Amino acid sequence: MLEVTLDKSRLQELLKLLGTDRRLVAPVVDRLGTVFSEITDPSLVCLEAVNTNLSPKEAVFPQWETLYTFEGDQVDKAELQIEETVLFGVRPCDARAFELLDRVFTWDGVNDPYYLKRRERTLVVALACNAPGEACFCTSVGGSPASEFGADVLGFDLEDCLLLRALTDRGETLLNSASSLTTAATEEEKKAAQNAAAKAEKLLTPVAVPEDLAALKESFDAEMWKELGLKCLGCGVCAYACPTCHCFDITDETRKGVGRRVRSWDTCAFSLFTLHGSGHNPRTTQDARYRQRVLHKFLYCRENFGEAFCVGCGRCVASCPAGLDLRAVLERLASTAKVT
Amino acid sequence: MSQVEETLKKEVTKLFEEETIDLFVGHEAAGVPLKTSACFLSSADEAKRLVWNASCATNLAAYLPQLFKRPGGAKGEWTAPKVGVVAKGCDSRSIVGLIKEKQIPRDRLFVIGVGCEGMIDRHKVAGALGTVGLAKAKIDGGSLQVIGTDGTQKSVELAEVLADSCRECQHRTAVLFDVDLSETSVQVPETSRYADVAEFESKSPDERWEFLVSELSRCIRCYACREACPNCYCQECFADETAPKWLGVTTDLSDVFAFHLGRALHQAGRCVDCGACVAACPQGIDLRLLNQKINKDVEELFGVQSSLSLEEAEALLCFRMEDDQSFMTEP
Amino acid sequence: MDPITNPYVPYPVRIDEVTIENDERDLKTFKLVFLDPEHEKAFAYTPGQFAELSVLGKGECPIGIASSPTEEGYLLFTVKKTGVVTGELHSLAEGKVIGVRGPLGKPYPIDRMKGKNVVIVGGGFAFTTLRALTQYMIADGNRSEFGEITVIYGARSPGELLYKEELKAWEARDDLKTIITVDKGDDAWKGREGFVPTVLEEVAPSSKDALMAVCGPPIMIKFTLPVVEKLGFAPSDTILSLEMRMKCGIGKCGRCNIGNKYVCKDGPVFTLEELNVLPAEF
Amino acid sequence: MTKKKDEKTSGNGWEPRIVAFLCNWCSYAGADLAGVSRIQYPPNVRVIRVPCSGRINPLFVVKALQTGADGVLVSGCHPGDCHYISGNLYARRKFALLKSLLEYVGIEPERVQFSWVSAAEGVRFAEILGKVIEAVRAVGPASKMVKELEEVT
Repeated sequence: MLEVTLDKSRLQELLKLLGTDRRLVAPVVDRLGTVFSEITDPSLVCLEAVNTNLSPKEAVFPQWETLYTFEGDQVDKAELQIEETVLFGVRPCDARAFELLDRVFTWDGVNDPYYLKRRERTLVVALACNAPGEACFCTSVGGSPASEFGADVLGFDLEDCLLLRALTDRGETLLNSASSLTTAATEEEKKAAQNAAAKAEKLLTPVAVPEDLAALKESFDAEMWKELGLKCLGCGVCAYACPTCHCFDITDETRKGVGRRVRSWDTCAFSLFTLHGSGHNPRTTQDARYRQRVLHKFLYCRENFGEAFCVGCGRCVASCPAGLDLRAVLERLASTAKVT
Repeated sequence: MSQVEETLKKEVTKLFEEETIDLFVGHEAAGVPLKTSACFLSSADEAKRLVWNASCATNLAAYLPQLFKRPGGAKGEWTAPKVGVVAKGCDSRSIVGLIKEKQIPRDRLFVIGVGCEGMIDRHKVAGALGTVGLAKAKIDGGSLQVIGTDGTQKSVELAEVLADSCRECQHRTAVLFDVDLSETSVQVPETSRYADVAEFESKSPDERWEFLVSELSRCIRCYACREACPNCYCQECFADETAPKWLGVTTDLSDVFAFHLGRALHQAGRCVDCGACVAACPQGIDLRLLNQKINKDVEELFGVQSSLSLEEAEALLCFRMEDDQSFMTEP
Repeated sequence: MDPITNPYVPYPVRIDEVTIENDERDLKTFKLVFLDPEHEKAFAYTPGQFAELSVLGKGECPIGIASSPTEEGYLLFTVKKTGVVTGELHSLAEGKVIGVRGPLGKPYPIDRMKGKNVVIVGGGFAFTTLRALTQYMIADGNRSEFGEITVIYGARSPGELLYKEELKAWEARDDLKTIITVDKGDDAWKGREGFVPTVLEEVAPSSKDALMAVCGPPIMIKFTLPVVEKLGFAPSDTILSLEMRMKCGIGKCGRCNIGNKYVCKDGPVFTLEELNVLPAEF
Repeated sequence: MTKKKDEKTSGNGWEPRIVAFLCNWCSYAGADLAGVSRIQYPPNVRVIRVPCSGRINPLFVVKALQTGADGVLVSGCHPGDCHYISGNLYARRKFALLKSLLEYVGIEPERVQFSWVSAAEGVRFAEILGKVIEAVRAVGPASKMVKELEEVT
């Protein structure tokens, strides 16, 4: 496992190098905090960003993309063009989300060419957290401030320098290509990285996540959904900010026989999501729709993929306009589950 | 405001005990600082959950129509509940609008009016904190003490982080109520309620366009603005219609403009500038620039503000023979 | 974009024949022919599966395949006019090219049916994939693989029955028991009258060594299932096909998710046993 | 969505495309009269007949701009002459707000115009339309609000 140290004074050079022949995407300061943005000026990259306003899933699963264009009844013959990208400064929770998304987009051997091509062309340089964000609970859902899942390189911010650890072959190649800027990490630095991660972990407030899947299944008929459904406004903020939500819509856009078929983010919270052409809707009320989002993540995904589709980034908590708090919902589910 | 909170709790307790209401809609604390959540109380002993402070920005009127809809599975006779609600000036105006548009029944509603000195815009607090999250917050007189997730402490002027709608608000007490808890001390600011719009109007057309492009290119089409808005109760929004299909569902800028222009136009003569759309927007888009512009035009051209009374007709539901038509093209 | 490697790209097919199925003229059967023999080869399907019919510029809609793979050289889809895409399909004439994406989903458990008696109960326009199944079982060379086959099919009125000519041919066969019923007949109707569940109870096919496949409108299903139970068919031997809003058809987009199942990839064919443990969200 | 202007303006081939929403009872009849009276008016207009100017949904105008109209003309009966008594008077309020809002967001005011034309005013119709076309010609092809789709190869 290649571990190197980069003096922070050389960060700009590293970013420039990473961005050569590739699109560089990293957090920058925004009026609401921080956001992932395509970088043209490396000096704007912000290492302190904990939870960016939206997750970086856009890099592999954009808000919308053209599946193909067409003219009349002919589909465009062109091959999919995806730019090589390096995502820098991704927090471990968000990187872990990529690993979860991989499972959906390759599920049952059916590969999603759009997602996979983006994923294949995206290098992920993660940055371990030294302090938690506003509503973080990664350790309660199987993650940690220094989780290695889903990233090619994991960095540790050690005040004056960055320790960079290669996690994949691609990551190692990347670090080797920057070897003129780095030195081999010392034992002391490795230890400091470990300590920083351990310290960050202690700062997190644990959330009780329901473990008993059978009990969780029972909760389908729980009264609490009614109250939560009343509060839920039915917008898409939680799903769109979520690094693991991946539901989408496919629509056609056309003019004079020329057009495109696009896919775009969608969410089970929208009242029309499951509406049939006949007018029948299996989820007519908001409580059913809110429950679907929670149970899909914490029950159905666990049954299908062995893991909850939540990385504990807390974005849904921080950005919900209705003040719904997933952590509190989980705690309530966990306590009901214990009772039953 | 804690005095008001106490009075509110007592009042709600009384309403339940006297069986004036079956359900009360108020604000309760949410999981993160400076955020509250709508709560739905059904008994007097739940009144203790209620809070009243500068983070009760939610326009509760948005939650009311659903409460008066016959539930899907209800059999036989069904009577709408008697619902109590706490209302700031803006909430009460939205309630007036919803009553006029027959979305909620006045006779099943008990409105507790409260005075409001403005609500905190969490986006502004987030901006003031910069790269760190908000761990704790405390209002201390005219200032807000915040502690970041990395431990940094900051003090910001409360006025600096108030929502733009609140800065320019001139209806700080309820316009419709059954009980009014507002204090006489509630001050109306001296600024014009259209100062922000007037400033924007003074820019060149290209500057305005470029600014709106930069704002609206932040839109992710999550529809939080729509869902948080009391006026957006359409069963099927024009943005979701497929026949005709008005616009695409992506963040293509043309479609984003069409959506927000369409939404603003649907609010014409109805928007009460409560700021719910701005507060709900996860991207902090200044949607008020569009809505408040229409409010300004409505007042200037037709001499009315939206939903101030049950009696006055809404601006687009009436006309005068002598309405302005100077904008029309003549040969 | 190659439809063989990209699951979102439809195979181009030509509409060879359009048949108006019912008096209300809102049900049409489209006979589709692949433009490229490679595509036809790649589209290997089994009765019960569905496909996304694609009209570029309008969108896609999931429709059960009404033909059986034993009918070579074409695909059949019976489409009800309900929305934007189906409305457009109904306006298309023979010769037009549309797209087909699939085959999608799990088929009827043909292997389990082999050597068994099979009871098919269908109602209204939901008969499409049951037609495919029946056609498959009675095809030359296949018939001997199955035991007794009973088909009970009903519609609101004689004019609403699908595949009218074919039903007559089935009734004439002696290796197939075909019972056709309508809720209410007209002057010309000489056949049976009565609701499907009632007729099923009268016919009372034995559940011994038998599987039952049921497909119909929700109200029919509701009243049929108790009869099915009374006849002694175990939930694991009762097979249904679900309808659900879908987009991708390949288990990604999340729209047809019910419990831990995705109707598009785990269904649309389920046993009653499987459905019984799913949340009632369909 | 900002279209490259030179594409459409280069060469002298560009002609403004105008969508005109005309009410059935007055303005459409006025346009018809202009036609049968052989009053010349430019061919750049695509007329969409609506029952009344009150039928105009502001989204019609937005949609026209999205789909590539360089200009939009909406025309109805003069106040007091509406076949439905007051449809145009309700509409007038909507039009005032729509016109103001589009201008406010930065769209050239020349692009969206409103007028009253009666069934007897063929000449007036031709004059107004000519004026609209010239105004749109002066500001050039529409770029803001136009939705662009990819080229198909």
